[in-house]
Amino acid sequence: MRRYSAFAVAREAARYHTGWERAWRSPEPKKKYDVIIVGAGGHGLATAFYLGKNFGITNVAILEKGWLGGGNTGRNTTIIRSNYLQDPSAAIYEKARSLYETMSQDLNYNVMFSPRGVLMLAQTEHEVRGYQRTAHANMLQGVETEFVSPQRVKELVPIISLSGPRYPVLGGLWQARGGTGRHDAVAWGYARACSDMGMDIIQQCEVTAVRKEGGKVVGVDTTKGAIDCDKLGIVVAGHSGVLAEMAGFRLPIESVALQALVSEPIKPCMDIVVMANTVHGYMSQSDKGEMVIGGGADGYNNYTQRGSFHHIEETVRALIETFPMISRLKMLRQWGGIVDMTGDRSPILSKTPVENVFINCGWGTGGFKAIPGSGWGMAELMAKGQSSLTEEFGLNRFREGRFVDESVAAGVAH
Amino acid sequence: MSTRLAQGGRRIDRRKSVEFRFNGKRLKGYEGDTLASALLANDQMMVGRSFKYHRPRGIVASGAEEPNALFNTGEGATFEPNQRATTTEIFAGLEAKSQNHWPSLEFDIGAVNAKLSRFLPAGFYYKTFMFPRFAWKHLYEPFIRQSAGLGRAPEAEDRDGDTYEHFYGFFDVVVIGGGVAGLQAAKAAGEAGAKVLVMEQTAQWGGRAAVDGGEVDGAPVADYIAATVAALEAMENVTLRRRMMGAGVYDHGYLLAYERLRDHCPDEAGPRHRLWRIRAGRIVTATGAIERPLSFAGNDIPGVMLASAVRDYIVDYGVSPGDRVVVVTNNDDAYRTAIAVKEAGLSVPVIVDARVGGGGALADQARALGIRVETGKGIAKVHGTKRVEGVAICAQAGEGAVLDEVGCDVVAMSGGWSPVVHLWSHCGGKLNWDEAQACFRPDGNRPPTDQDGEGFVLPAGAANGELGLGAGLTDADAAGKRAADETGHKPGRGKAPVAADVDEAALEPVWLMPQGAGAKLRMKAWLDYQNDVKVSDVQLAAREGYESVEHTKRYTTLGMATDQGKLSNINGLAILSDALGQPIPQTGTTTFRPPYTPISMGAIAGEARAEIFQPLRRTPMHDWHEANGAHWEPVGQWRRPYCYPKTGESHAAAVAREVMATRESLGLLDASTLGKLIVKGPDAGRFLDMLYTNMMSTLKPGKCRYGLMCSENGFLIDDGVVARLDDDTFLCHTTTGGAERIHAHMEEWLQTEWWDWKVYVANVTEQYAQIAVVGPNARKVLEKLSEDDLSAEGFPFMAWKDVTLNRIKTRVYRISFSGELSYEISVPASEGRALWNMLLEAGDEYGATPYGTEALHVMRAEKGFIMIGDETDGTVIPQDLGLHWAISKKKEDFLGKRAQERSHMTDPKRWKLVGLETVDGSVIPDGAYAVADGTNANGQRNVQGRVTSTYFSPTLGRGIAMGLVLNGPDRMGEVISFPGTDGKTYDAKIVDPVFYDKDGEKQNV
Amino acid sequence: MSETLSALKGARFAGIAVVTEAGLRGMITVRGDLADTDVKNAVTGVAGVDMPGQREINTVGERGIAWMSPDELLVMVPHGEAEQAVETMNAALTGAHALVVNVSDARAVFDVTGPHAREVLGKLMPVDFSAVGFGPGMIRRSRMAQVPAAVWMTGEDAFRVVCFRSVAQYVFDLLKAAAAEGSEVGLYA
Amino acid sequence: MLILECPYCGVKGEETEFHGGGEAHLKRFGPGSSEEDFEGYLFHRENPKGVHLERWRHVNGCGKWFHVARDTATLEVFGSYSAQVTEPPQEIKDAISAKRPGWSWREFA
Repeated sequence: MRRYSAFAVAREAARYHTGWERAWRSPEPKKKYDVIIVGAGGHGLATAFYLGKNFGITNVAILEKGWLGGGNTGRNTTIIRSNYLQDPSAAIYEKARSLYETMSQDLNYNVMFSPRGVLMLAQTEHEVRGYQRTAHANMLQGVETEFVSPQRVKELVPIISLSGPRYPVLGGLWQARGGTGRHDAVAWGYARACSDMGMDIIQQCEVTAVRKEGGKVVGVDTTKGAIDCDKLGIVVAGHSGVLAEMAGFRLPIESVALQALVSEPIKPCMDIVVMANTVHGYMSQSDKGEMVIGGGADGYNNYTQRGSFHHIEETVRALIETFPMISRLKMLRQWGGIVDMTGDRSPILSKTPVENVFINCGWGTGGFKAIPGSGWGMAELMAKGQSSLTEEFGLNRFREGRFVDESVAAGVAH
Repeated sequence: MSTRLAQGGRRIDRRKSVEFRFNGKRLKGYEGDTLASALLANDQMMVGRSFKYHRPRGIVASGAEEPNALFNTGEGATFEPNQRATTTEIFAGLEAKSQNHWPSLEFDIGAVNAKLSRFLPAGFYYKTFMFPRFAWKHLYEPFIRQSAGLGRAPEAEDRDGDTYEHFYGFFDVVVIGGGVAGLQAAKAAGEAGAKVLVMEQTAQWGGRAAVDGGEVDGAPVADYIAATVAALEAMENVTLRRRMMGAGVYDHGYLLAYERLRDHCPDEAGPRHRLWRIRAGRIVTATGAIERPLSFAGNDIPGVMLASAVRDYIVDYGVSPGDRVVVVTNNDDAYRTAIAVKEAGLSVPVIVDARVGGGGALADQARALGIRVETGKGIAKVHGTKRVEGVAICAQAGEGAVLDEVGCDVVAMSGGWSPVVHLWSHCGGKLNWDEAQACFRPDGNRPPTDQDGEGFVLPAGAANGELGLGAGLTDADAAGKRAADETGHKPGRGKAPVAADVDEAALEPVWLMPQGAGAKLRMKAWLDYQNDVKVSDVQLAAREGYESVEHTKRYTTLGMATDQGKLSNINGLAILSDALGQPIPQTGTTTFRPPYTPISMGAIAGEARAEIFQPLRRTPMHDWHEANGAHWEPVGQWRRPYCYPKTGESHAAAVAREVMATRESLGLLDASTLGKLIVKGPDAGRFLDMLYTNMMSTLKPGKCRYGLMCSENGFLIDDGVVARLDDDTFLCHTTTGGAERIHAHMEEWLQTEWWDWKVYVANVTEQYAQIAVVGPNARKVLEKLSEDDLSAEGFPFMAWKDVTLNRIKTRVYRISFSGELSYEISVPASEGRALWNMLLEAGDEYGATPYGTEALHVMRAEKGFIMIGDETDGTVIPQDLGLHWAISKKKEDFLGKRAQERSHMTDPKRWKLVGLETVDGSVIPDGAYAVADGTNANGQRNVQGRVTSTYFSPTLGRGIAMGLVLNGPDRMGEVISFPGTDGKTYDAKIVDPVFYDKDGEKQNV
Repeated sequence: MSETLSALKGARFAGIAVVTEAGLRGMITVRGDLADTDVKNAVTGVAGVDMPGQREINTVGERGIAWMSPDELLVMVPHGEAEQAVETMNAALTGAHALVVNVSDARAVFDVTGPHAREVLGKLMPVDFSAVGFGPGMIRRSRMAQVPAAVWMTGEDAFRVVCFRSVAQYVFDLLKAAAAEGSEVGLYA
Repeated sequence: MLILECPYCGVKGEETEFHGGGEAHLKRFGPGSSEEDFEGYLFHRENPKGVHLERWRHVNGCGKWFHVARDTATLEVFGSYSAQVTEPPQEIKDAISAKRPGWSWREFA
């Protein structure tokens, strides 16, 4: 693989950039692989990458029914944070956050991780106590956060209105090392690195059946023919239920549409990510200058990648209340993605009733920020059969009533 | 130069001149001008800088597709960035400033990017800026952000000075677009009797037809427009709206329409924008078509414009974009521009027609006017930097060898027309590729479908690919009739108006000019003007494997600018397909997402701002609290007094005073927000036994019992006191904010699981004001006001009774959440304020002290009473809180019982509730965790408990807390450590959670 | 009888429509089998109007009955008579499985009048207020902006809105905003 | 933005009048039930891409719960029906079959 660098760009400029090679190969599927990952989104590609990097497993195919990174990886609001309350969540999200810090170098692909800081506003006494609890938990989890004063909030984000007529800002939970990243680049960077390790990324290849022998997976049927494998990883946010059904087990999951929107680009006015959970809205400013805004999730099962507009209304009015200056900005574009909601709103990274079939799903609204940590843990789980990062996220927890419930701290987790 | 012509301009009123300012300069325009036409009339062709290279940008278009002419307008309360000049009507006092340049439009530092452009191809930032690691955040990113961003950000303290509103509209047929097609479709549907709304995004009806001319039913098209508008206005069942845009089409016939009421007259009273949420039986999209640019070197230099725009400015606004206009085209329509220019008395040095065969009738007409026409030719290069100076002509078939140089100040280009299919596509309408016209058009067989599975969007006219006047009218008439028919109306037999279409020679797709343009030229051939995406960028993306159209879009940012690719998408798509060696339809389009053009955040929020941002719930005593200095605490949508600080008194001091006053004499609490649910019926007892963990059916009429409610998942969700009113009627108190939730919870089980049980539930929370009279002197006060027997014997603890207090009929519950002698008195809300006043007066001799939520919390904590939301957080079961006494062993079943039998719920290692007493009397910080030895497999410090409530107790003069601790109840007296985020460590002794009056003597007196 | 207060003490606003808090009204929720003659007799007895059909309301002066759901009615009487009416109906329904409860003070009532009244309501409720879509004798329970509300007509261009008492100020402020000068929609008037 | 018809009050209202209640016809398992049954009842969901039977409440209206048969991929609504049934009535099944021949959902078809 030719390395990317300013020098390489300059060299190519001399010949009008006609010499660049493909970022990833586009091969035909082989008959058999050691591991097949279904889903070439961030989580699937990261899983493959760490299988190769940490465990030397490179005879891997990543099957994608559409185009890589075309699912939620390319539809989210790119927030990266790890200020979670429960130990298992804090562990995997913090692992992810720390991997994001070096990802551009690790992948030789600039994913523009921008540790600009994430602030969660506390706007009721109850929320203040909740975030103080999270701050104490984070301190013991090795996650750097602090509960800051309203004055500090105003310094961090001058466009905020501290005294809305409704919910005055009483403080906030601040994670200075959280931030944002370029979502597409994460998928592209992993894809390029996987391809370079000799893995096959096969796009436009939909899985139509999971083949089993004696309760054990032996391969999959796809629109590009049958492919054998020893181990199968299902990493298809939004369609996990469909794949699980093929494999022959059920999931504690419902798929709903989650929406987001961006404003027209304006000059920099907000350097950090702000989440206001009492009023249900969050916002950051992209490097292009757009205000990136997260909306709510629909209350009904939906596979259309279109949501109901009233969620956009609720989010926008909440943010105008919090940042009155955005009232005269304009909404440029809105879109939706399909997210898997589990029984406790936490993800599932787990073995399944089918031997050698592993599943990674249920990230709900929190998927993007977890990508590297999720891939790291999933790879370990698939290679070694267990991982401390994924242990608490097993399917069995629902039967035992051993939940990982984050709604405890913040109303919503994005 | 561009200037105002002596005559012409069907949209402007030359008698009414309007003064406005651009970059501080005072300029004049006419009523009816757009900001764009007025600027051109003042020779202001260059209007901004591009996003990435900061290249000079001029006005390209005349409508919503304009990518360049974006301005900051207004100041302070009216400031707004990125206002599109082509859709902004000028008004007296309009203040416009150009964007994205520093220090000035003419001289821009950022323009160095242009010099470096060769080193900044698509996606260069993915390949660079990686070293050193922290430079991205501190060096590169800030630079990139600053140079991007277009419009200025409003000031932090700017408040929008305008109001906005929504409106819910209901129509059988909504026609989007007020051009001839839209008008005809509306007429056809209206005549059939359908309830019709027809909207036009600009201020004028008729669209482009009047500019292009032609005859309808033998009369000039302008007459047809006037007549049709008049006919529609005469129809009772038809509503016409101008300055209203179809913004988005959503599922089940939901249409978002954006009406701009005051943008053109900001000084008039009324809302600035109105966002219509419309339910339409059928939506007719008569949204017209947008002309495509041609891709040749230098096609981004100010003065290079769409041929149709040049025509619009001349005909609609009497404005000449330039004196010498070179026309370059691959179709006949652009000849209309040449003719219009000529007829306006301006010169057309040459028409460059890429087609070897040249054009049809219009071409002959042009030649007849003496215009030189070059066929099979293209433009090799445009000369000039801030303004077009001339063009180099070459053979379209070649690689760009210059055959001729022609001086000019405007290049009018036309690459053909693309139907506006956005609204058709928003909700899933599919497209077909039309080889002949080289454009995507709606596939009538694959429409977006509604709740009945029926197609609900009907494209009409140019938006349906019927570009000719006659064909368009016929198509629109059919669409209108069909829409009426499908919404249950009988279309009339009236024929569609007839208009002869000039026979035009076929268009020949030209995606690159010249066809064999080399890398050097391709790097100067723009696709996306605002985001600086060039032909070479798309080709690079394809080369690097970003083959999906979505990959290419995201990698190059093609079509991601504020125009959302209205001009660039198809051209980019064609270049990509060519690079991949596959037909265009196989490449496909990117997804069309709402809104069609950007809409204001204010309009989306509508009326919901400031005081009516959200409902604020008030108790009958709210005004008294307000008047008496209450410091408010939002609890759900309620506002409750947190405390009542006296002047100069801190909140902490106020809380301490309220606690002591209550403990020592008399306190009053507004408890009206507590939920009150009436549960009645023969099966009421059985029902409550299922809802509460403890037994309610055995409660005696006249008595009260504290109860716990769990979710089916086992977790504690609410608690409160239940009073049995009579044999089959109970009154269930819930937590504040619990009322609606628990009421819904009850109805859900009654309606969906136990529907054969005879139980009715009613939420009477707001029917009653409830006041807690608390403290050793509580009884004395009530006895002053009542004849009834309130003695300890006559009215024992945990009983209720109807009591008349000074002629007010009340119901009194003798319950206590503070540990003191306490009565909760409920009266109809309309008498709440009267009772409150009466109690204050009667209690005056005992120093009656109103107390707030914090004093309430402190007192309940002193008594070890749990609080839903503090001791519980959705993961706690009653067993964790030592509430076994409230969990019936006798009952076979209750909600949550089965869940509580699961292995993790019965795990002895679950943390249990205890009291915590700091060794030094200090207060443990909220949310602190008790540490245990070592770390877990993920390197996190092990913990063995956490604080759930922690306060300074004025009664005990020390910090007290409750918490959940591993094996807590078995470790009484043991000291555990709570490290605080403040760096201190708080050592606390595990004690009984009841800190005060353990035997309950005070509440039982 | 002590001083009784409605939530907003008769607040009034005049814009493109006139908004008035109508003061205290006697309102009684009756739940039961609406087909049961005892129930019918009980409610029509105190209200002095016929049983309404689905989504209908019958009124005479301050008295009336509104259909709220298949097993719920809202009986309206003068505020001072509500308690008595409850007792009368309870007496008439002894033995029957029914719930009669006074909710007079749990409600706030507004009158919205004038030629633009339909438009004012059309800005706040997802309901078709065109003359064809909404007429006298109908009651519609829906949402007004962010709170539940019920509405019916009390005459030409005259609407009555009922909401919970605690949000009376919110609803009044909503109606004020929707009736602001210069905000005519020009659709229904 | 869905339009649903409440079978109890007959209102055809927009989504914001209603509240979604998730998968329909779940059989409640209480004390004494097996781990599998209880887990399935509380957590396992069909979540199909296609025909879905679900619960809704007319919360900003008559307050009644009811059932809806809907396609989660196209959002087409086949009909709404009483909440007091343990399986969709025949006319609803027929309505679905007419549009989605060969459909099945849990034990129903």
